[in-house]
Amino acid sequence: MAEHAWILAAVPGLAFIVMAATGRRLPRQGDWMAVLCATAIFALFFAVLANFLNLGEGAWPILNSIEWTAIGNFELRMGIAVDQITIVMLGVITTVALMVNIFSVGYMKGEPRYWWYFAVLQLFVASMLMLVLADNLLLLYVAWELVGLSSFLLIGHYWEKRSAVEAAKKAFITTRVGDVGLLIGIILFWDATGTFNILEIIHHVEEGTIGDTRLFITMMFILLGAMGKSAQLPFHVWLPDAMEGPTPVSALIHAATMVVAGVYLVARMLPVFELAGDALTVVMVVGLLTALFSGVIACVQTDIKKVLAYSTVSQLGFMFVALGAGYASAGMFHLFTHAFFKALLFLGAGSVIIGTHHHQEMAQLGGLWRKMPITAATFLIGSLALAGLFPLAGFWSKDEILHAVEGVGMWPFFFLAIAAIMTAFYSARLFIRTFLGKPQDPEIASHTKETGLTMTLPLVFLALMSIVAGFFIFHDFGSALGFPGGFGEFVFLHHAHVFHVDWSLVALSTVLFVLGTFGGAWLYLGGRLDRSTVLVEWQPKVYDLVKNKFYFDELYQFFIDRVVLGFSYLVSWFDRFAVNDTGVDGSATMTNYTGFLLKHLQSGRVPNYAMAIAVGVVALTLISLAVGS
Amino acid sequence: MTTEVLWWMFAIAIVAVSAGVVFSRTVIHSAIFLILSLAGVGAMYLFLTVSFIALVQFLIYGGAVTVLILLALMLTRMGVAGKPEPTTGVQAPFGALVALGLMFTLIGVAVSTAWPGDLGGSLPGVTIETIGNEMFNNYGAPFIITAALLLVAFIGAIVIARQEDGD
Amino acid sequence: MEEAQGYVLLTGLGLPLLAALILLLLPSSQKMAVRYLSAVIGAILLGLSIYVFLAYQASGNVIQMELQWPWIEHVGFLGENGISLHLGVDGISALLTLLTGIVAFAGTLIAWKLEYRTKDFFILFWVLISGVYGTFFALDLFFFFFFYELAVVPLYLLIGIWGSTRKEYGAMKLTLMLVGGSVGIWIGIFAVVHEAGLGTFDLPTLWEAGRNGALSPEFQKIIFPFFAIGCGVLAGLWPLHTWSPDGHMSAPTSVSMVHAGVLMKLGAFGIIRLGIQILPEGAEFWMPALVVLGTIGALYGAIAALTQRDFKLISGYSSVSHMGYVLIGLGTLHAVGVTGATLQMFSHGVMTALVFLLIGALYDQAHTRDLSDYGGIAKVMPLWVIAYVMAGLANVGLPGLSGFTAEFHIFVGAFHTYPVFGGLAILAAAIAAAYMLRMFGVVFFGPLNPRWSDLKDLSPMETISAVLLILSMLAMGLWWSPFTDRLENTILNLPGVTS
Amino acid sequence: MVPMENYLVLSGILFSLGVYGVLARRNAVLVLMSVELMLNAVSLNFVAFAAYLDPDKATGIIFAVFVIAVAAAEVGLALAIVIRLFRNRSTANVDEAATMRW
Repeated sequence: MAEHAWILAAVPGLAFIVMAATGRRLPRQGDWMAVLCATAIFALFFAVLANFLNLGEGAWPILNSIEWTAIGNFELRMGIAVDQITIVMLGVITTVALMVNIFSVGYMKGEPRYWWYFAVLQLFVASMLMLVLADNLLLLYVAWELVGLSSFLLIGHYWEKRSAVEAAKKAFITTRVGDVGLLIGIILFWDATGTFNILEIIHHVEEGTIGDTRLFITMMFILLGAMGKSAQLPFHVWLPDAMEGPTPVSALIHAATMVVAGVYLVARMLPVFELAGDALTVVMVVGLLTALFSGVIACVQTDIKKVLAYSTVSQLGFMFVALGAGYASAGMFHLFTHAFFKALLFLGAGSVIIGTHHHQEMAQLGGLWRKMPITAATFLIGSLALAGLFPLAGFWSKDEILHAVEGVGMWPFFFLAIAAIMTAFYSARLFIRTFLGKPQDPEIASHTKETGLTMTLPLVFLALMSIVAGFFIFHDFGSALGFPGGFGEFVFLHHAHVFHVDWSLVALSTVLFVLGTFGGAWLYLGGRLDRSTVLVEWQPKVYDLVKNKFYFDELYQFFIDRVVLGFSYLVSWFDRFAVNDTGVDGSATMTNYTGFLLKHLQSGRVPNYAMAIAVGVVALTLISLAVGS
Repeated sequence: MTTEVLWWMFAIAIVAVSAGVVFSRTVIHSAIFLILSLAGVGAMYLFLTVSFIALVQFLIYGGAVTVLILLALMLTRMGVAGKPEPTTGVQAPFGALVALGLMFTLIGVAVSTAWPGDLGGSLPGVTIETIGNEMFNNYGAPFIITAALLLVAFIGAIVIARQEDGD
Repeated sequence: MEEAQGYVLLTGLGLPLLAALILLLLPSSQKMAVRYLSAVIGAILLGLSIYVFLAYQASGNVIQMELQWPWIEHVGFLGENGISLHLGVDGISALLTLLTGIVAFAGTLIAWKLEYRTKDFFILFWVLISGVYGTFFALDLFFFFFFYELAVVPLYLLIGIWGSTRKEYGAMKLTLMLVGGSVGIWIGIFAVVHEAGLGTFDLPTLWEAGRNGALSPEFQKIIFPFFAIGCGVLAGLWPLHTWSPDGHMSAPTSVSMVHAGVLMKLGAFGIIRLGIQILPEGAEFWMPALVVLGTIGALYGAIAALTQRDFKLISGYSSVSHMGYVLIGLGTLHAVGVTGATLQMFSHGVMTALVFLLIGALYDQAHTRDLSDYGGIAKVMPLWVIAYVMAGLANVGLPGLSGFTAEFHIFVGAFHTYPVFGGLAILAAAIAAAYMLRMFGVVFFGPLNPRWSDLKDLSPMETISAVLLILSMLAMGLWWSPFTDRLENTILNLPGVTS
Repeated sequence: MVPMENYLVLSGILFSLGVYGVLARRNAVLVLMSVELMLNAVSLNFVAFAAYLDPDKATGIIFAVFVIAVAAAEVGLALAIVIRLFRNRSTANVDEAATMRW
């Protein structure tokens, strides 16, 4: 089964085609087909997993490829490779996809283009699965672009809204800039090694086929692609805007799966990054900066989804830091746990939005727990997992990252700790302002009610996962499930390592959690804003800076409006006036004018012509005489 | 010796009457000078002992063509003198220059070229009979084409000169 | 079999001419008869093109389906063997034949609703198509040029009579520039025939001459620019591209389709046939220049398209950009790059044809092509928007559609030979995303401008054409080995091409 | 005997006079007459060459005959044109018939 894992991608792909073609005319616009498809791949995943584990460590990675094309010695094979990282990703994708599909049935009820939404969701799942299954960079790139396309279509689902269209455009173009880098990197690899196959590339690099400088440059291009997709600084701007899309989409694409594609790619290529000079340091710096900056921004956002979005960016930064430290298992583990609790949080936010009839500003909410107990409870679990409360999922994975960074140095550890405090702070703030305290807007509060079963069930399931997902790190837990052991013994770069609880780190983490959470509670608990207002008034400039997201958007806008478009106007002007009007029309005008001048030779008087002939004859005779003699 | 003197007299006369053709102010005078000039050239053919061509020259040129020209003059009433307009165009001086240049070129070429052997300047062997043979044997096609040309030219002349109803 | 296949090619260039002749005899009031006849001819040609493409054996000889009839021999300067009607296809022309069939058929269906002088339009149209087929099939320099001109000249009338915005200007500029290029080609042809001294216009013979040194390297270096620039004008070589935006702006829909879809490819095809194949050494010498110009064209077109306000201008500039890729691909002289260039010809052909089809369908109703006049028309024209988005995404180079397949090969080739220009070319692809999405956002999405609430979606004829074109894009985007397999032998056998 | 050069010089002078007439005179008929002079000079040349350089052949003579025939045709046509011109424009001056221009 594992060597036919491509079926996982084929099923939703087929579903997309069927639904796009016939969806509108199917009963219930085909949502059942989507759920069915998600369930099927969820079940199939376990078949793949079982087979994978059965085959045992010796058989990994499981490969299966076919010849695609060949031009001379340029050969292209397409295929899949299933190894531990892939299995983790498959698990995350199929689980979250199933939850989101179920949740969407409730969330999207009565929305325009219901069928189209589900169809594109399947397209996304198909391409995301293809992305993680790909055994070569080219297929990975193809899937990479297709998930970008699905993301574009889903962000822009409400295309009647100008802001949604703009957000979709921004997401596509920003990631596209990164994709350019990725494509360049892929082609540079081909040029150096003559293959697109990831394993072969790693093999070549280990043998030293590629020169150091060249390898470093190549990896920087690859990293560019990863940064674009995973919304790392300075490409992070598209992710918060992407919240214009339907909320389940944010949960699936912009929290759990697509945005971690960059992390996946770096983890996949980690052996190469290790050998590529300072490439890993770059990864770590990027991750740290992202974690810090977006953590800070998340602290002042007032829109629930925006807080979650910046939180996601920040957590992706954490994963990059882990990878930058060279710990594939820590990064992948955080990816794994984060997928569940962040999906939970987003779906919880979606539940809030539906329950309050499309309100998502924290200033208008508050005190929701009375009206929406299930949502509140699950959201609380999610927040605590995100904040890193012992022993929830987020705690273990963050601990792993801190543990990984410990070895790298003081400063990264210090900054990461600050980022962790902020995580706890904004989680607390988000939960307190949304669910606790008094309702800020009685009008809204009076309409609020708990959402239906299709929405709460996924919440409960994900909450459960947020609690248990962290335990995968333990040796006994893993081997009980049939894995070779804990997460660290399953996913690793060079050496498997058995996890041991480091109690001093646990203590430190707990301190960080308590600091952040209590900071948040002290400022916001009881529905009061006076303390935070004082803080804002104490340093209004700093607040403005953070509130405006460090003016990244403005900076880019300025760059695009003034530099890019300005250049474009210049080129258009040049094309019109210099090339066309001067060069082309100019030569036409010159010809015309010359003709205007010369036409006067054409007097119409016969003697003049005769004269010309005579002069010509004489001249030619004289010339031929002169030449002849 | 006598022939030579005679030749020179004719030559000078031809040049003189030809000059008369192009320089005289009255068209009728020019026409008469032209007849004389053509006749002079005919005489030149006699000097070269080709009596056939001389005959043709007298008949066709001296006769038919000049009659045609006179006819045209009468039809266009240009024979009626008296209009005090310039007979030469504005480019006459340049024309003279070019003509002079051409003349010197031609004379120069004629004099300076070393012509292969002088064979006497007469065509004793060429009789009307040989001309006829040549014409119909070796030059049959051009002859026929010329015939067609003449026919077309005359029909064309008729069409062009015809008085139409609208005129 | 071979012989019979040769007659298929003869039919390909003869049938459109025959159609023109039959149309000439029809009374011009019989518009429906004209349309049906044209549609039937278009369908037959489509079938024939598909046959040629499929019947071309990927593993066989480079040139297949040959047919040779002597025409002028032993005539003075034309030489011993002179001119013969020598037809045949190699992998490149087989692919382009398929393109021609598809685009011509789609164009025929689009011209269905043309009311003004329908008969005259189709006569010229078929003459043009015959020229296109002839150019792709010709294996004789004289006939190559003959058909090349036959394809170019009717454009003047087609644009001048049936065009729109500033049609006289557009038609005149286009024709003059193209004919100007032809002069260069003509000079080159005579120079080559004379220099080779074989007394023949036969292309395979001359290719052999180019390879074995009968044409000296110095001579090749001098003559190559004549071919490259002459054909380059038609291929939108920067800076001789300005006929493209204006020409496309004024041309009627189906002419735009055929023109941007097929005719521009004649130029690039000419560079291969005449430039690379006859003058390999000259090609090698000049190719860096071609790559530079191609890169400039690719970037320049993309950047200029960013701020255009007219649909057709955007497409015109994007054509410049995409044909820039073709030139880059050819300029690499690397098997993958040249393959990419050829794929790009096909891809750009179907994609641009689709774009012009859609613009035409909209313009016929709305009579404005200004982007800012529109908004939210996805509401009233869903099919139209889906088709346009497909075309736009192909334009952007999205995997799964033909644009990616082609551009990817070009980039691979370019990186192998000229990495910096390869990088710049990829950058142009990113800019393409910007201008395409900008147009999507402004025109298709957002709130519906009430002025357009009664726009009609694609008509059945337009839908058929659009579906045909989209299927072609998908075919190349998803499973491209049928295409590359047929090209492989041909391209590896091009002189000077490394792999 | 007169040397051949004499004939050539004579015909050259005649020809040049004709050229002058064509270039300088305004009257169409006179231009025509000048053309006749030129034609005559040419056929004189032919015959002289024939007589001096290749007396056994009639080629030169034949040429002269053709020249005369063509001249006759030409005169006929040209005069018809002159008449036409005169009838349409009431003038036979060549420099006044100048409509065939830009």
